[in-house]
Amino acid sequence: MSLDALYQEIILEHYKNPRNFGKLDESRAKAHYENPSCGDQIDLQIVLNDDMVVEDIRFQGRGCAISQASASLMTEAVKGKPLDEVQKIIESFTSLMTGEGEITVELGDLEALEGVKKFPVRVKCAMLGWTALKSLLERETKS
Amino acid sequence: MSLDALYQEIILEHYKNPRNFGKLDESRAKAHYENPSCGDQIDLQIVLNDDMVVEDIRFQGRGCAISQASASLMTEAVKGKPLDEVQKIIESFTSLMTGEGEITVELGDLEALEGVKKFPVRVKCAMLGWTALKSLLERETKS
Amino acid sequence: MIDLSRYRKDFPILNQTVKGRPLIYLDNAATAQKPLQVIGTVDQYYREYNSNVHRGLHTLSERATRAYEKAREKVARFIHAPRSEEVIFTRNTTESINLVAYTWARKFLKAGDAILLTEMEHHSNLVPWHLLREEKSIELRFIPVTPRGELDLQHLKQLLDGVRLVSVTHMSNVLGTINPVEVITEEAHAAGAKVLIDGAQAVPHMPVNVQDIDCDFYAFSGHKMCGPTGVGVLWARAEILRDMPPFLGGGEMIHEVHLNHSDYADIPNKFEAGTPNIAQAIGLGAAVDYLSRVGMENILQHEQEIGALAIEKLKSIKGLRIFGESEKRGAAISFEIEGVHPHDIATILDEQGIAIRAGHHCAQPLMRKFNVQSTARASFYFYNVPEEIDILVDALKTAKRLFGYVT
Amino acid sequence: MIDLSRYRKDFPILNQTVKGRPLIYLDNAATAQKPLQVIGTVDQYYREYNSNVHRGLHTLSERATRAYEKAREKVARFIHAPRSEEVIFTRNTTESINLVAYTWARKFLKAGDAILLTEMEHHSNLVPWHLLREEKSIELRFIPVTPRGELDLQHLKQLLDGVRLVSVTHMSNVLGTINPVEVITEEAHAAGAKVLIDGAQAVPHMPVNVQDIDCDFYAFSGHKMCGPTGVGVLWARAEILRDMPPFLGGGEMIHEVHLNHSDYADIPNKFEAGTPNIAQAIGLGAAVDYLSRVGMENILQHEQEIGALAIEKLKSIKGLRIFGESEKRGAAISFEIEGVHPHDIATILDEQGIAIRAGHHCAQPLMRKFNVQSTARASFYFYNVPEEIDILVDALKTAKRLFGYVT
Ligand SMILES: Cc1ncc(COP(=O)(O)O)c(C=O)c1O
Ligand SMILES: Cc1ncc(COP(=O)(O)O)c(C=O)c1O
Repeated sequence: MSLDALYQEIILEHYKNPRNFGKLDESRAKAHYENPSCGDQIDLQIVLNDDMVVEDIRFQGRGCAISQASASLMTEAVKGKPLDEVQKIIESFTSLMTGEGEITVELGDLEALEGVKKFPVRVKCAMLGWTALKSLLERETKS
Repeated sequence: MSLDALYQEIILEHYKNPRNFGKLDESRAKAHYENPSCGDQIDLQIVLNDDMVVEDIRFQGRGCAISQASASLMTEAVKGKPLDEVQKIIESFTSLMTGEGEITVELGDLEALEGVKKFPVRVKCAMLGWTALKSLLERETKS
Repeated sequence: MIDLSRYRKDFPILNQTVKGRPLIYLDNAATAQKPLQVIGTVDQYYREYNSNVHRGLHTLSERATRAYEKAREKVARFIHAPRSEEVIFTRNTTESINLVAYTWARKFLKAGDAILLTEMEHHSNLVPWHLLREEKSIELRFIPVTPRGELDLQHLKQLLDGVRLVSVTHMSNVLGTINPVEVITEEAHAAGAKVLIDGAQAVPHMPVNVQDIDCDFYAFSGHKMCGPTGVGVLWARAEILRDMPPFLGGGEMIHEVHLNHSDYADIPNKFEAGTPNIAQAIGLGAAVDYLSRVGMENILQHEQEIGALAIEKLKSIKGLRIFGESEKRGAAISFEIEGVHPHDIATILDEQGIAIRAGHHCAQPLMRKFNVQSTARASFYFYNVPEEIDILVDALKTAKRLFGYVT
Repeated sequence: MIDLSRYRKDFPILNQTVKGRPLIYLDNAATAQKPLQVIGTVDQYYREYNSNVHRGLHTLSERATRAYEKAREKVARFIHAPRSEEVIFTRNTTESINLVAYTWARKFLKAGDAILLTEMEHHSNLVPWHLLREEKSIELRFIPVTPRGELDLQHLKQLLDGVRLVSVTHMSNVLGTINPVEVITEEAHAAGAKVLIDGAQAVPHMPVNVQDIDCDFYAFSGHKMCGPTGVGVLWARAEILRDMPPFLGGGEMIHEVHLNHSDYADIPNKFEAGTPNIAQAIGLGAAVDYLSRVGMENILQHEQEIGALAIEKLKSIKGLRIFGESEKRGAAISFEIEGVHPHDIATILDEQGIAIRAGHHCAQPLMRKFNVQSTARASFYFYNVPEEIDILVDALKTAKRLFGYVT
């Protein structure tokens, strides 16, 4: 059974104890994303400083272990990183999930999510927070 | 092939030379019937005298050999007959077409239509004029 | 427990493995499986007498027309409709309800009128009325659901004031609750309202008699009762159907068409525009024959027994909570397990060959009422057997263990 | 003549006798027969992976969802739609056109606006607009049909004045005429009107490219193109679909439902309420694969050749008159024989194993134009062979003889 590969210790741990969970103050950029087919939700907030480094990031959400752990792991992976590196992490993680494109950076703990690839209907869960992050960064860097 | 049984000489002859074809004056009782699934049409007019005898009957119509010949044969069969006998003819002809009920009178030339029974989709054609006659008589005898 | 397991052999789909385990199909409230008798009927139609219906004068068309109209008669008898022309073939329950909303309701409801629904309705019996309300300022009211998952009928009389239509599900697809539709109908009629019953979950699972219920409209789906996908039914009283304007315009539903106006045909054709779902309706006729042979009383008894057993065994799992504890209920069982999200449950069960559903089950308002985002749902049909419950319970324990909980 | 007779073996229905004679099926404009590849695809769906789509997290549901969405992609490619989410599955052409009438037209047309149709439309492209006109005082105009059975486009520019929608058949089901839809679309767009093409007779019989036509809506039926009954398609530009209000309300077509309002899902789901015709859509995907393998160019060529041959041979029968002599035409051939009513022709042909249609072909206004009540129609498909024409001609001569005419 590949279930052990899917629900690795570290995923369950992040699901039960999500990192960077909560809200920043209302003035901060915010994205709300939802998977309409299952109702999983993510609210994401981010602070980019003048050097384009992710100074702070927080999420709130409801949903399955995969979507919530992935969001939690994501916040850890990008916090303190400069924008260009964050972009590489997003791309690399997307590649990990879809099997397309290249993995150009060390993904560290995020690799625990590799097992999701074998469950195509759950890939959307794993990507939920990342989709929110992408759109948030697009908005922030445009303005 | 049962086609010869369907299209007997006498049917084709009535189709080409319908009897009692045309209109009575507008004041006479009139029924318009149509088979919506094929467009066959019959306009029927009738004169019942005080003794309840069919003094005159006329039809006009467009449609297939079966519907038009059946109407023509019908007018011949009922013209000059008293109402109660007409009713028996209607019932007997209906029995001939459906195979249900009894045939209580001599149908004469109408028996040429017996072959229609084997063509269920065409029974409606043969009945068109008769349906018009029935509703016309109902209306006339009520008033 | 009544044993209907002999019917399993009629369902080829059940005889397969999923992820190396024998398939256990517990998603019957979403759609039911099809017996060979239905599959074969559809197959035979295409191999032997596929043809357009009604207007054809040739042998194939005559045979197809006869089979199609015969299916209508079978369906009418199955729900004890007085006349077969009162049975309208649609795509599914959803289209049946929308048909009423687009025709009857748009013609007869006026601003200020109210429609009474319930808090346990499927989206298919909510959204059509939302759409209607975007056009007409009608009011929507809701019969509340109690914590036990039953309709709270205490204030029904007051709720009915000013109501023109009551539209209510016969059996909840989430809670399993079988609603007292006869009582509701009687009260509604006394208040001058018409009654529509959403029978999507009832017709497959219990004997239904529209004359006993005395409702005005009854809607259901073929695919949930062993029939093909792509066919549903709207039943309504003939006099109501005749008063309704047509829904879709096109071939077959007309009497006469001119360039600038049309006369409409009589029922049922008036509501079946264009080439119908011929093979599907004929297949539904075969499904009705099949279910009648199994016996709807037997099916109901089996499901109540297997449902009760499942609930009992599920309750033995610590941290498992069941939604809906109605006395009168079918075998659709929604639950959650503390600490394991329903989607994760579904994935973990699927790895063990068990198909259940997880989500809001198209009943988001009811989810909100119970303050959950989604639930897991196991729903049984007559071909399910008690052994499958044990495997389900074991698999749920595995899920808990995987998530680090003791079981 | 291009020989496609090798494909006959794929159609089990063709291998039968009717009234003791080999079946000759010439009622293809009403509905086409299904190859084993389509029958088998539907059968396999029910035997192996029948399940509700979209919301399921289990293996069967995932497989059904993938197959259903794959079918959408196949259909999109088949008509050269730029995006597969622009393909909406409906029941048939009729529902597709009604969908546009109920949503787009009800939202965007206002009193005084005009819709331009033609005198050769099928009832499915007339009655929806009659229904609309009972609600809104819009004007219906008609492009006239010439005695040869072609559209008279001489005054198109004037006709287009004030027109918001042009809705026209790609190929006439009565006359066989293939209309210059590209030209009409260009003119219509220049006049600011949107264009809907009724492709019920075109998609089965010729390559269709919605981008080349440049139309806004395109409607067709699965059952006329070797697909199952109970599935049709509406294609429309994504931006138009997104602007349209939803049609039917229910499961799958929503994003979020509250008791008193709903948010709608994105296309295509917004227009596919409730459990879709899953098996039928997947079957249509198989039909598209099959037709692509035969080759739509080959089909068109074959039909033009067999159509021309049929017309030539039919004309050899004295007293036979053909309706529609367009240069560009398919192989639907309407005719009458002096002194023998079309229904009698159909019955006599059926006795000889030949299936044709007789009636108004759901085109009563066109019938009136040609001053007939009904016509006989022989309509060919790629599996028909030239020998069948000879048998048809002989059978028609038999009909004449039976009615006492020399042949
Ligand atoms: C030109 C045309 N339009 C529309 C239709 C209606 O198709 P359907 O009955 O599949 O809705 C037909 C089929 O007869 C047709 O030939
Ligand atoms: C209670 C209820 N109503 C309506 C529906 C909708 O049925 P369909 O999707 O077949 O239209 C369902 C099916 O999920 C249901 O359970």
